Amino acid sequence: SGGNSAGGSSGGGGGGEGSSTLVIDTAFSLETGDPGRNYVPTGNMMLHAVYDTLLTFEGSEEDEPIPSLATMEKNEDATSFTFTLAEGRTFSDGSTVNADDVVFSLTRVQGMTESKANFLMNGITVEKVDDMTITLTTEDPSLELPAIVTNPALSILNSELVQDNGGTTGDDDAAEDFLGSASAGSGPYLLDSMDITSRAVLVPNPEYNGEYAPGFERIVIRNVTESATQLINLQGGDSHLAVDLNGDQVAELGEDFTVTSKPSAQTIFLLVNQNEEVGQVTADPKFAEAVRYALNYEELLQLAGEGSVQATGVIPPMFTGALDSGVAEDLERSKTALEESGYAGETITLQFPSDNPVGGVEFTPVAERVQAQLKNAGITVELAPAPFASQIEPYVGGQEAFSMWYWGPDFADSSSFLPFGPGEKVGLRAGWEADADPEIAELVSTAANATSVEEREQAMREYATAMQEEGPFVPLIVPGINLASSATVTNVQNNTNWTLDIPLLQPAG
Amino acid sequence: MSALSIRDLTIAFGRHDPVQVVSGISLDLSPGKIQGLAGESGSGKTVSAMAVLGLLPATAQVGGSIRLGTTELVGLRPRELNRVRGRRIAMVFQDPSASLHPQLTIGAQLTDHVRAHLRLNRRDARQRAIDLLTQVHVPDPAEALRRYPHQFSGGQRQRIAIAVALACDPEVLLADEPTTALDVTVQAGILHLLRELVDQRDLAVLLVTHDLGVMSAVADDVAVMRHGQIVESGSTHDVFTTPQHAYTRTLLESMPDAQQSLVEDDE
Amino acid sequence: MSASTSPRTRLRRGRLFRAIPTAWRTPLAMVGAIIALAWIVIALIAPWAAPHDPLAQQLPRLTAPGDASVLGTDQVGRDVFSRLLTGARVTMPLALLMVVSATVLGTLIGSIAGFVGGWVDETLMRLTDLIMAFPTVILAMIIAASLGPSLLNAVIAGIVVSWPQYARVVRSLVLSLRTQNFVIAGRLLGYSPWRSLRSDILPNVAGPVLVLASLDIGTAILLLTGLSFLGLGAQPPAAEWGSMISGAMSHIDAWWLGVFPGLAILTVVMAFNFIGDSLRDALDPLSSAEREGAAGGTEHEEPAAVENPTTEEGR
Amino acid sequence: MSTVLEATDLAVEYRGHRTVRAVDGVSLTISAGEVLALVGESGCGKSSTARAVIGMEKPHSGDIRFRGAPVPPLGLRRRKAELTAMQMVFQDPNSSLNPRKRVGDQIADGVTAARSRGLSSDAPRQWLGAVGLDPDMVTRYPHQFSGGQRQRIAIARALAAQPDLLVADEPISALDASSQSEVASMMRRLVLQAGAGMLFISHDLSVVRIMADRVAVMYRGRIVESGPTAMVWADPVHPYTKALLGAIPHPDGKGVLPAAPAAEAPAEWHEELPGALDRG
Amino acid sequence: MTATTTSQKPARLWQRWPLLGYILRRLGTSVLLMLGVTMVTFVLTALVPGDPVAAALGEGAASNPATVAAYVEEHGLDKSIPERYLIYLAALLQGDLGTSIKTGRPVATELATAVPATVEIALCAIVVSLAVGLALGTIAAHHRGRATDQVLRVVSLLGLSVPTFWLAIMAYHTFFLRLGVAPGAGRLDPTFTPPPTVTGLYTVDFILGGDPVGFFDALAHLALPVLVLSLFTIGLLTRFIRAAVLEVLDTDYIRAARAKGLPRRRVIGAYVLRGASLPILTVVGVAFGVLLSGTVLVEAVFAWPGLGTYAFNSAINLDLPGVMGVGLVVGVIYLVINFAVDLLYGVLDPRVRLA
Ligand SMILES: Nc1ncnc2c1ncn2[C@@H]1O[C@H](COP(=O)(O)OP(=O)(O)OP(=O)(O)O)[C@@H](O)[C@H]1O
Ligand SMILES: Nc1ncnc2c1ncn2[C@@H]1O[C@H](COP(=O)(O)OP(=O)(O)OP(=O)(O)O)[C@@H](O)[C@H]1O
Ligand SMILES: [Mg+2]
Ligand SMILES: [Mg+2]
Repeated sequence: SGGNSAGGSSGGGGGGEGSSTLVIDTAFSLETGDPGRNYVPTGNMMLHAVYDTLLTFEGSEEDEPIPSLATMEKNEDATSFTFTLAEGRTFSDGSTVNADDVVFSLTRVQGMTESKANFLMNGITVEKVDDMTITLTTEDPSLELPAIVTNPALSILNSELVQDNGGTTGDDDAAEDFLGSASAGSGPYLLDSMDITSRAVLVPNPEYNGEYAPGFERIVIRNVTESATQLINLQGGDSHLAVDLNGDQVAELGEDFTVTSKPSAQTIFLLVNQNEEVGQVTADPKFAEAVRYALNYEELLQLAGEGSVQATGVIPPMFTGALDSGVAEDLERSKTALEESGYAGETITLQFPSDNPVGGVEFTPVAERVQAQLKNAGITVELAPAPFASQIEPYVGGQEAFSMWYWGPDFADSSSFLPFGPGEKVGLRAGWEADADPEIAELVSTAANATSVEEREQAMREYATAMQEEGPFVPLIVPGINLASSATVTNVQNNTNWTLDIPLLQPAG
Repeated sequence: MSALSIRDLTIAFGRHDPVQVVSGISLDLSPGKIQGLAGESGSGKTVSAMAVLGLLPATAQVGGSIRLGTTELVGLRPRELNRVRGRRIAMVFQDPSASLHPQLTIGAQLTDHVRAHLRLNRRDARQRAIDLLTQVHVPDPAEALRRYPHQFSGGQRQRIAIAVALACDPEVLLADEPTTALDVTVQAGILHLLRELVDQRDLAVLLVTHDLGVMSAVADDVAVMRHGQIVESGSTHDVFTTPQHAYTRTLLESMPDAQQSLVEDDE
Repeated sequence: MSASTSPRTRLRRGRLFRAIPTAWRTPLAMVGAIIALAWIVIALIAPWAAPHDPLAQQLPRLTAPGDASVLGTDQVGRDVFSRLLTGARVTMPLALLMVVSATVLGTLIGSIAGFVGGWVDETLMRLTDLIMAFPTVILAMIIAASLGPSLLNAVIAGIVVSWPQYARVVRSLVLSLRTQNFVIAGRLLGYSPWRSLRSDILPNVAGPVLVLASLDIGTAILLLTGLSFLGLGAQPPAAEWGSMISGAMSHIDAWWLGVFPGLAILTVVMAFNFIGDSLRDALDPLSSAEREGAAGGTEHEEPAAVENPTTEEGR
Repeated sequence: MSTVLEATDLAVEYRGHRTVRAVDGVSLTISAGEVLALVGESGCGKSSTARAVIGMEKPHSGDIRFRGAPVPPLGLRRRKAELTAMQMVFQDPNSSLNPRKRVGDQIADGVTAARSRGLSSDAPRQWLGAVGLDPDMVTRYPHQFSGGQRQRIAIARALAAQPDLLVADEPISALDASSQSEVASMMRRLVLQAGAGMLFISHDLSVVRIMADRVAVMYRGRIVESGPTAMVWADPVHPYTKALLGAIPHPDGKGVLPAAPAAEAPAEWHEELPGALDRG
Repeated sequence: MTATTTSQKPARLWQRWPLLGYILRRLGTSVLLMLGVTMVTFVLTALVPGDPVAAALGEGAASNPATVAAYVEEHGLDKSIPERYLIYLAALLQGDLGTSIKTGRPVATELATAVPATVEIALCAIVVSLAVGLALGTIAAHHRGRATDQVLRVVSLLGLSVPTFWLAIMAYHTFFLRLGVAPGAGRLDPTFTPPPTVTGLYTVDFILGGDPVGFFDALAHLALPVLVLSLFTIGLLTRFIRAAVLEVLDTDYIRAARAKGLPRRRVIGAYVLRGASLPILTVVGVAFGVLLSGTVLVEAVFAWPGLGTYAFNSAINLDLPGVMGVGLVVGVIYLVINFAVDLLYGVLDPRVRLA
């Protein structure tokens, strides 16, 4: 077959006969087919179609987790959560989903210390109550637990099947290879084949008895690293859905294509180190203020394109506690702050990862624009991009004076943004110790330990406001997720957890 | 009756301002005779011989007439020329190691044109090759067919090159300094062979050489070239004993053979 | 490309400077020289000729070529034309630097290996083997990644991967020159090894090496722009052609972003290739004899070289 | 007459994937004012002998003495001044001059070598004149000369060093037939004028006859016959010498084919005839 | 030829079987070379500033001490560099290339898919380049100095001047999207299933599996990347083959062959090309290296999961075992090519025959 026909029905070869094939292009971050070990976006996207979790989100509705395999009840102080499994849900081999499977799946993740997803289960105890009931308990109040269990890493596996193939709950689990070529889940699709460098193929799960009936006979998720190639493939009909197009690219697509845009949960921000040894002049809080008011956020946003919004604070707009509006350019204020900071015209180096676009937003042009804008405000900046891999260590180690990074939630909950606080994970990366701003530190702990939703929202908002005033971070952009699709596929919905909700996809007409 | 008749041959190189290197030479080769061609370096001996077979590069312009029997060779189309080359006129080059393809067996080089020209089958062509090698006195001919040029001595290679030239029973053989690269002892053998073949096969031979000794030994007639022209020609005996042209005389006098030993002079 | 002319052939007439005028006369070299010259002039006058600051983001983003800006603007609103001109100042000098350094280094090592011989030769040649076992871009990429991405590091990587070819050629030239009679004659007259190298060997190596180097400038530009394209060379916001193309990848519909830098690279490389190839041609006895029309006899060593056609006797 | 060169039992081997013994026990002496010619078929080891004598090749065994002192092979180091009294003229005129150096400067190198031994030597211009070239040509480059002229320049350079021994490896074989004997006799004249000795290698026996005092005939790495040229010519003893001399065609117009030896080298050529050595 | 031959030493084993000796020596130097390659790659990669753990785990997991500890332990990252090198070598001796720091999968497994993908392109490209280069080079040589030669010269020099990385995207845009004559990206149409792995080369495996439709699809997907990559090597080979053929055309044996009256085709086929075969062979070896280089720059555009992409990703992700794997594979390819070239020398030229 040649030309531009990758259309639904081009049969031949070993393809599904006369049935519809959906081709999704994305830049792979795929590492494994084992949910317990997965903590990368492509893996989430793929596994969400193959496995079910206890709770889930539907499409882009991410306010409140909804039941999937189970319904949930929580206690007053949000430390104990009881899950009741739905009746009659089956795995792909026809066996029933029961409490043992849940316990096995979750404790397995706890056992795999080398798994990137391991930390999700930190401090959570899993207990079987009866065949259909399980409780999860935590020591501290944990309002975010329902969001955590939606993570594909905590998918429920067919425990017998996995155990037969080397699965254990200790640190000697050996089921990864098995799970890389077979499915042990209850989702609408089965993993037909997977090659982490080129493609993964999904086919319908014949035993599926849930809500989202598979819409395609075959789904090919292809690794296409160049967004330019994704665009050409989509335009030329070689693929039906492109995941990583940037704002400019989707803007040019035209009528034949549908673009689903939505701000992601990621935030691109500038980090201004508060540690005098690392940052020298940047350590003065006034410097961060000078930067914050020197930037023209609208102009920056142009670079991010469709679906992106200005970051109104460290918490992205779709989460509880997010601020309504962000900072606006104020050169006067910036000048004053800059003078107070003691900045004397020295060249500041801006570090950023150059090979890691977030939501289609490339860092290089944004950094170039930041550089240009800061220059207007009298701050001389030199750009120092490096591959993500070489850049991340100094960042995590708090060794970067001035840098541009991004932060995404580990699970869809505002508490995922508390680490920006002083003495917290991200705060420390900016050399911001807990005692640097005890006031904000206090707000962080209030927000974290809140047991009611209202209390929490209040604390979060105060936290976000304070951060915007005094924090060493300058949130810039919340990039969009742009899903561009051709007319052959409908119901394309994006989700911060798994980028694209594959189970919802349906053929047109 | 001459086998090959060259009339007013001119050769020039270059398109824009041509350099004339041969200006109007005439020669006749007769069956059973060896025509010698001597002359100073660069006088045009080699290019004249090459012109006969149309082997000059495209930049060369050839004028005059070269007739093989009734066929005019100057301006002949390549396809027809190929029917003459190797079949009716053959050529032996100066350097025995250079005129055989180093990567092909002797057998292949001896038979490919035999098969092309005479349409012999493989067996017959092979038999013919063995006969030829026997004729030029290459030891163990059947075995030799399977060997490569580098496995032979220089003298043997030159014999093989002659065998290649004779393979299709040509009427005319052009030999451009066929022995210059060889030792005198080997040279003597090749000269004997040449003479023998001319007598046996009634070949017409053009022997180009600057070694007047060689010339004197085998040539029936001699022509002396200088600056692209033939300055003197005649029977070998006449030219060597009573040279007419001043150049021929200088040539002969400068031969060490004609000079007194210097050793005694000093004493 | 290193292997393209055998040292033997080139040695036959190691006179580069006689070859240059010959080479110049061919149309190909003229075209090459004109284009290269044009780019060099552009590089020199770029700061004045560029209508805009190549780094200033003062224009609307992604406007197509038109009145506002001749070749359009890029994703952050910089003038592509100005960046293109400025780009000439970046790549060409560095490619030159790379080639010159690689040539000097390679010549040095190659001549030491060839002249000293023995284990020194053995060691140096195994070193070149080692480097040549990697495809150039892959090794350069690994080196550039280890040193950290910067244009200068890309140049260093380029030098590391390209000196061996010079060392190889120079070594084989030196080896064959070392046994040449005129070198031995010098030694017999009491030349010290250093003097022999300096006055008998190196001058005769220069021609072929310069030809190789001139052919290598194009390759060097391709390597440097290639590394920049991969993000391992020039760093933003520098106006460099390779990184301009890299930036253009995410804006394929804004064709002017990629096409112009691409053509710039193409023409510059082509110009240097034209010049280098003509030079090589002029140094090659086969083809130059052909062009000169006269002489060029087949068995004659140097017909074209004899400018003074007096007979040897000089009578 | 003093002995300038004495080589005894010289052997030269080339290692390769088969070891070739190119020279197999050759002994030679050359006195001042004497021309010794070395003749023999191609590949018999003439050049190897010459190269070993001058020190270009490290002999496998044997002893080489120049004016009584051993000749160390030419290594990486600079050659001792005394040894610059040995000079060589090579066969190929194209490669014996540095193409990138004016011929005057190249001859001047010879003059320098002579001076370094405390001898005087004429200026390059005069040397050019001595070999029959226009002295004004000193500023030219080698490519501006024909092959024969280049060979003369190479000879001038070697002679400018005021050598005691000149080794000439086929110095005339690349020249036009008509100028060979002229150059050969010029060499003889200039060498003898300087009171030096010469080892003259050639496969052209007729040239050897007119210019060598003594001749040594080599066959397959060994000297099979040696003695005064006239004597060897008039009365060859060794079968190989006989065959060699018999195979020379003479330009007498008589149409006599020289005797051809059998295709395979006869066994008798390998014979050792002690009586054929050092005749006279 | 005529000098006496002596052999003073008793014949050793490899003297009696020269081929064996040759192969042994060859193997010896190869092992040394590979050792050098691993050392260079190791040192280069280990010198990179940056921490592969953080890079591999991502910032989330990198803050989880248990995961980091497990990771460091598993990959032996707590040891000194020389120690790690020795451990690597020891594992290598058992055929273990280590596990990728980035993906945690065995490097050997990852290379097993990447290498054939690239080899398939490179082989096709070399065949195409050689075929075209032979044709153009021979034609140019035969028309030396004339218009045809000049045109071919410009064309081949142009081929040597195009930045491949730019050409790739332009070609894909033009031939796939605008003209619709080329198939989409990747090795295969998405509706097809890859053939059962035998050689890893899709075209070959499809044939082995008896699936002509798949074969043609795989072939069609190869076409554009191969063409883009070949452009440079076509230029290289054309220029080079022209020179080699010219040199051969000027020999007596070609003149002799023409004097024999053989048809022109036969002279070129049997005599000229055979005479030029050794230098051509050498440059084909060089061209293969050039092609491997080129893949780094174009594979991403064609979504081709090959060695170039793998090398690039390993290098920028500080994935030491990955980079080492690439170094080894590339070194082995180099050795194999060189060995093949040398063996072919022997086949093509009786003078260098070993036995
Ligand atoms: N292809 C060519 N292009 C230009 N000139 C040529 C070519 N071939 C030969 N010549 C010239 O033609 C002249 C005659 O050359 P030719 O080879 O015939 O001389 P020759 O008599 O055979 O000399 P020699 O005795 O040295 O072999 C020479 O001046 C030579 O330079
Ligand atoms: N460098 C070398 N390596 C191996 N063998 C060599 C080398 N030089 C010469 N030979 C061999 O040594 C033998 C003698 O060579 P040499 O050059 O001394 O002969 P020659 O008498 O000078 O011959 P010619 O008259 O052809 O110059 C020959 O068989 C030759 O092949
Ligand atoms: Mg001639
Ligand atoms: Mg010799």
